Amino acid sequence: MNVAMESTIDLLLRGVTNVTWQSVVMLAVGCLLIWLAIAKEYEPLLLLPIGAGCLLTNLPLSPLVGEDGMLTVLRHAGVDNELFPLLIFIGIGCMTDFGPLLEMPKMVLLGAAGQFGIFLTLVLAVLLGFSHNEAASIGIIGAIDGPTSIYVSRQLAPQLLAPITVAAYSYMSLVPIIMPPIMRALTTQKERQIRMPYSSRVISKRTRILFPIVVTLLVGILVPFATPLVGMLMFGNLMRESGVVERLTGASSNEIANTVTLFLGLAIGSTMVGTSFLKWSTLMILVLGLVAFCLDTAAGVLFGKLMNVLSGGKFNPLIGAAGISAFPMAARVVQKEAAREDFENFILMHAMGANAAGQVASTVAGGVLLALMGAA
Amino acid sequence: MNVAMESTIDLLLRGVTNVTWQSVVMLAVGCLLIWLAIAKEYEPLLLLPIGAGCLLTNLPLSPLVGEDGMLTVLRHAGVDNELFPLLIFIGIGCMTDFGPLLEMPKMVLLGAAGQFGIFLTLVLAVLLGFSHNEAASIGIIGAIDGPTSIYVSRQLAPQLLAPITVAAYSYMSLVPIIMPPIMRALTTQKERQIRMPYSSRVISKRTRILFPIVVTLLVGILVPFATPLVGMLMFGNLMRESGVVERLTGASSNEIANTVTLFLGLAIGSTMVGTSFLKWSTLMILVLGLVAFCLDTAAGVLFGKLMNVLSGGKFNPLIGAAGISAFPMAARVVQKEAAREDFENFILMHAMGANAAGQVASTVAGGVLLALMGAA
Amino acid sequence: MNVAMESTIDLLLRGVTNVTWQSVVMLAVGCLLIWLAIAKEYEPLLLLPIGAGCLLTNLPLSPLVGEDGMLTVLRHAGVDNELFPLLIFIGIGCMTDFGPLLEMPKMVLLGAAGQFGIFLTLVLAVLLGFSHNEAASIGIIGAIDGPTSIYVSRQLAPQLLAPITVAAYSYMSLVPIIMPPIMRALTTQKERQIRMPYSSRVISKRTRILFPIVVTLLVGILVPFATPLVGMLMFGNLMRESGVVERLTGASSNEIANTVTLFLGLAIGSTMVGTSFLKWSTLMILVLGLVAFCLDTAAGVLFGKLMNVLSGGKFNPLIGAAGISAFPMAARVVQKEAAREDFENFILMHAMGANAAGQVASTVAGGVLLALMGAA
Amino acid sequence: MSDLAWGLEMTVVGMGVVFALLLLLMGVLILTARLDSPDKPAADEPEPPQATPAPLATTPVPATEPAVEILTAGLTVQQATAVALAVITHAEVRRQQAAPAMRTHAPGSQIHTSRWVSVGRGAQNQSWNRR
Amino acid sequence: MSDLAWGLEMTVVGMGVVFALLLLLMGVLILTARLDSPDKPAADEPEPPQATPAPLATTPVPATEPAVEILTAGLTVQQATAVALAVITHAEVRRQQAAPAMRTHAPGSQIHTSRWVSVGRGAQNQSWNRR
Amino acid sequence: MSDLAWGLEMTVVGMGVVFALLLLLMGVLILTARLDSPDKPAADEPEPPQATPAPLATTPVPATEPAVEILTAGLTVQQATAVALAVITHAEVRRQQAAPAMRTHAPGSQIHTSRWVSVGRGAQNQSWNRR
Ligand code: NA
Ligand code: NA
Ligand code: NA
Repeated sequence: MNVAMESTIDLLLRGVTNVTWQSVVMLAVGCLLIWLAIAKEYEPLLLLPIGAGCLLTNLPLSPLVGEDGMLTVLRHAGVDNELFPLLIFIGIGCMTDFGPLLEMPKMVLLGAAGQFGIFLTLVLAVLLGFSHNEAASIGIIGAIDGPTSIYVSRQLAPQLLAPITVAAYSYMSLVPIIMPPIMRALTTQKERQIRMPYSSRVISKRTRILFPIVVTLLVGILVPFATPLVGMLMFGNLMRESGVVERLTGASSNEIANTVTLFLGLAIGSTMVGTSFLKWSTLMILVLGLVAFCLDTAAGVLFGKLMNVLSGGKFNPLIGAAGISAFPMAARVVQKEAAREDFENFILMHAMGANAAGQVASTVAGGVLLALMGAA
Repeated sequence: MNVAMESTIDLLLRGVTNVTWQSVVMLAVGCLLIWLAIAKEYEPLLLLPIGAGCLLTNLPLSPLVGEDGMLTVLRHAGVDNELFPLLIFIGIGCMTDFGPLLEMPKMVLLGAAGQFGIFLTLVLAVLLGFSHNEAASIGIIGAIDGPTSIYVSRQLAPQLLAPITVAAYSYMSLVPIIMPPIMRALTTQKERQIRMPYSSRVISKRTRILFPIVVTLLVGILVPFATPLVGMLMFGNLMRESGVVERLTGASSNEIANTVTLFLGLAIGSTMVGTSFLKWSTLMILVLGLVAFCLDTAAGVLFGKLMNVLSGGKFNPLIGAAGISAFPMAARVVQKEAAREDFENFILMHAMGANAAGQVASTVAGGVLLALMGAA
Repeated sequence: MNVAMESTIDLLLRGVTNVTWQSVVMLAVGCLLIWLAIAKEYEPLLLLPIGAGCLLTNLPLSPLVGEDGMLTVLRHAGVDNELFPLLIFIGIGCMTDFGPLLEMPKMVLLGAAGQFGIFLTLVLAVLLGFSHNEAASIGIIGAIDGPTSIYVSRQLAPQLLAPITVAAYSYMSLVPIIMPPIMRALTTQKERQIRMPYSSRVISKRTRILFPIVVTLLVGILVPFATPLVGMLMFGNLMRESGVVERLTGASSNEIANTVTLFLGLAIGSTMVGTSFLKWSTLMILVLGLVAFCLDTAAGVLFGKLMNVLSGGKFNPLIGAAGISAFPMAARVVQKEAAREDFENFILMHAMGANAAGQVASTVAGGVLLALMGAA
Repeated sequence: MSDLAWGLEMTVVGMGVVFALLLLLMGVLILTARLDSPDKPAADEPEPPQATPAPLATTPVPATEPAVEILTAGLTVQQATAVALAVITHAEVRRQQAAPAMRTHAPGSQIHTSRWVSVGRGAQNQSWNRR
Repeated sequence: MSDLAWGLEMTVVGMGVVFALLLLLMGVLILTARLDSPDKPAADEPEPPQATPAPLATTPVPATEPAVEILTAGLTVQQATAVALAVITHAEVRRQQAAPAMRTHAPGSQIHTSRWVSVGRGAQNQSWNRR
Repeated sequence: MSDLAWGLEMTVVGMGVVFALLLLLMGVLILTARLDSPDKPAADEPEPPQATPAPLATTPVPATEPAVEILTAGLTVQQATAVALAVITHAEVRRQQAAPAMRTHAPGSQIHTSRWVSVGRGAQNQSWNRR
């Protein structure tokens, strides 16, 4: 018809004409993440929103990622200032019972061993040509802890936030698949059958309350960069153990955690823009993340074997694998493997202690990494 | 006494001396909205906060709408960037069952027919002297969908946001009062008595999950302006149907929806400032909104009659009226009217399908309107 | 080793080297607040987050209070614009039953009498050398109402926000300890034994709904500065009494109140920076706050005695002490004291009326104070 | 002494204003009470709304009332409590399901709502798998 | 009359686009229905997930089904309801406890979850006071 | 090879610091354990607080304990569960009602709270319709 009409049609078709190959691939990636979340149940609470965010971001001319777009608003509100991962840490603190760790303090060391993968992956990444900051960010996937990965990589290499987050959460959900073969390869049947006595000790309420405060002070003074991560985790745990702020504990572990998880997922998804995500480096990050995970598990098991030798054969090295922080899935996998060899072997509580230690150690390692990178 | 004293008294009385006739009228309007919300139960979840926001805004010298005032903060946080209506759409998606629509795909067309009123009202508004953008904003009341109205009018004519929102929500709540006379006037008794077979079909979970994804991709690519509205509605529905993110579905349809509804109402109320609300145009908008609503209903019923003719008398035209998006009230009114003629006539499921289609069609129409206005 | 290594070690130890005596003292103060919250249960819902915020802020080089630090973000989001205390007021309104006050309107006067302490403390503070604005802020502790104190002191003397908030919440929790001795000292046994008839009157729903609207209009027009405080308190109460927005009432008094309480506590704690908190003035504020509290109680009881004289000995002067706003603890203490003298004396309902009046009067007094300071 | 003078002035003016305002409020309340009581004794409020499921506290009590006695015959108080609680909780769950946000009033509201809407919405909000 | 022309053009184009889009959607839906029904009659969905504890509404019904009859023998319908509700609510509570945010799927999910994880996590999330 | 050197340095320093910190933490934990166990065997914690109603899981068990046997005589395990659940849920509801935000501790808290406050507040938070 007239010119206005034609331009109208142009405008109506502007969506179609703005489809690029990158956007098509990213739409497929978004659908893949959604499929993983729903069909495979890989961390659906985060991968489903991330996948949806990815879809909505890569639709042509999406107003959601414009200047005042909703996803941009969410990103500014909680990702750029690291508010969301820290709020989630409060919730995790509210839901974590450090009792098994308090009963068996030596389990703390297993948590440290579970962070080896971070640094070994860092070495690999830097050899593959990533910059130092990028290498450190990739290494943090080895913490096997979503919020820590987001927090650290946001500061060191924000351009890699999307692939790192996706890798971190995907691998966290692969714990039951990836860990067992490594655990079996590195241990003998006899080692896996080692039974461990479980002398339960009543942990007083006072100790339970002192624990988060002491950890915060200790870590906060020695590694200031870890203050936010450790502080929020321990603040949540303090509220939990105090027993006097049930309303706040409930809000932190339910309303706030759920809302923030939803917003965080969408915001992370919105960083998966085709032109910056579809790079060779993304694939390498995914591979390196997997390597980091395997190295973590292996380092944990090997450290377990060391403890077995030191204790004169009384320590089941499988427990070492629980030192990574994927809490409490890692501990469960350890118990499953132990029960596979000897149905009556119950090492869950030991594994839980190591697992809780891994949670703390991950935040400490994240802080140390930030400190070291600040130095370099 | 002294000068300070006098100025003190002046200042204490400054509230009284700053009462204007506009503020008095607006206080009355606020009270009216509160009365409608409480005594008449017209959408109280939104009209009560809007009324309260209107009251608090029009009190003399109200600090709540000052630069850092709470209502201003809320408006910036969620209305100016359209965050709040989109969050509400996630919640609506979580609560909407598109099953009846998936069983009877042809009901989709009734949803389209229910949007005629938007454009006919637009014509009326432009003839009455409103600018093109304003006319389109007024027309969107015909979508009979609160969040869509807020979203669209915020972009096209923010100065009319208050009256349009009030009109949209008021008329949504008047569905059971306004629709029946129109439905009866346009149909014969025989038509209203038409029974429709309801051959229920099991919709697989896969289809239910694919539906929101397909709609998002389809609409998002063809009408980028509709991406936020459709995307959030369908994201909510995807979470619902996935069945793996109950925590997020719960948070979206409860905590987030409730909090956002409260804040949105207060913020909308704060835009009802006397000097800009008390204009001839506001009254015209209220009237035109009512016209839009009636035109929608009529168009729906007439389209239903067309489908009846095309199907050889097997389609109950009342169902056409459910094509507007006031979900699920419109479907309920349709069933009520049908049952009035023939107590055993159960067309609720068909009406629900049309109603769900109306919900989708409203967001599509909103996006098309934005696209066309971007073009013009 | 090399230079990088040394600087690395320097950086790792930078936390330790940045510990100052102020930070150590503040860490102790934080622990003290946490201890008060947990062991003594002094308003734990606020003092625990405040204490944790204080700890996390005063850890050396804490990134949480840096430019984009989480605590800074929270402070900007809700303290600097007074959003958080106002949201809490909505929740308090949702949970307050003004029924006893509506049954006995003359109790309103006791609420007024309970605000004397504000102004007497103001006089003391100004004599001790505080500036006018600071004196007024310190006086507001006498409102014995946390959110009011935060709201007013944020506007008049933001530099004193931390000590004032800590004082306000600490003393609110000390109601059962501080009030009884004063009450006993100022009344005779005979006075405390006065029984009061309680002729309950059915308050219609209409009156209950009109009450918040009328109070908002009345106070809002006469004292614009009180509009936010009174408006939000009464908006919450309107939602409660309307009975049609249960979802919003629930969200306001649960999800929103809990989340905001948590964030508010952390943000307030983050203002307790050693260098500005550890001053002579802080100690004076704590003492003056205590004085304000005592003066409030005394003024209330004395006014109660006046009413007793005026009523010819039929008014139990203990009820006067309930006119402060610490709701509903003050009313409970009054009943306890009365029952101590005469086990069957039930004056709880009268005390509740006075207590609810104290709540309203506190917000009014806060607004009047702001108005007067604006004038001076 | 200017500070003291200022302080006392503030006290007088401030408390004066506070008392004046609250006196005014008292007047309004008394007026409201007068206007309200005579023409509407209590008809306005046949059964006051209960925002919270507070009456649970009293559920054991009905077990001793004759009307309910029939139902609870053969049950201990604990059993009766369980049954009553179950029924009330069930109603609460239903009413919350039936209340889509943003859509008119909370439909399960025991005063105002038609059962029809309540059940219709509740049903609509779940999957149609009965068929 | 340019305004009228513009308005009518908007109407035609707008409704045209809306109808076109929804027709397309209808086509896709019909296609999906075709593709979906034959190869997967209903096997994909042995028991559809229920996001809300809606089936509570029907709990009295099982009391009349033979399989449950054994369990409920000697109970009134009310008692059976109470018991059923208690068990369901209990399951709901357990599953919610068992679901730490940010950690994989809601573990109590009746379709997908192993009982093992559910109980393990639930236990982990409370204090170890049994010992 | 400078990259490799940097990487290895990072690994050594990083893991060294992590291990050092956690060793320190272990030391503190062991110290705490020593200090805590002897002087306070368990008196500090007569009945540990339970943030969640987790013990529900074990409610059928008490039915076999003698003390509770009396109460549950004549009830099936399911009935006993229902009753126990009802009572616990009821207590939970009461304690939550009784806890106005911003006002001191959650008053229904089973350890610390006086019954008086709990009921008083609960009652205060609902309408006075008894009269
Ligand atoms: Na880890
Ligand atoms: Na519509
Ligand atoms: Na007060």
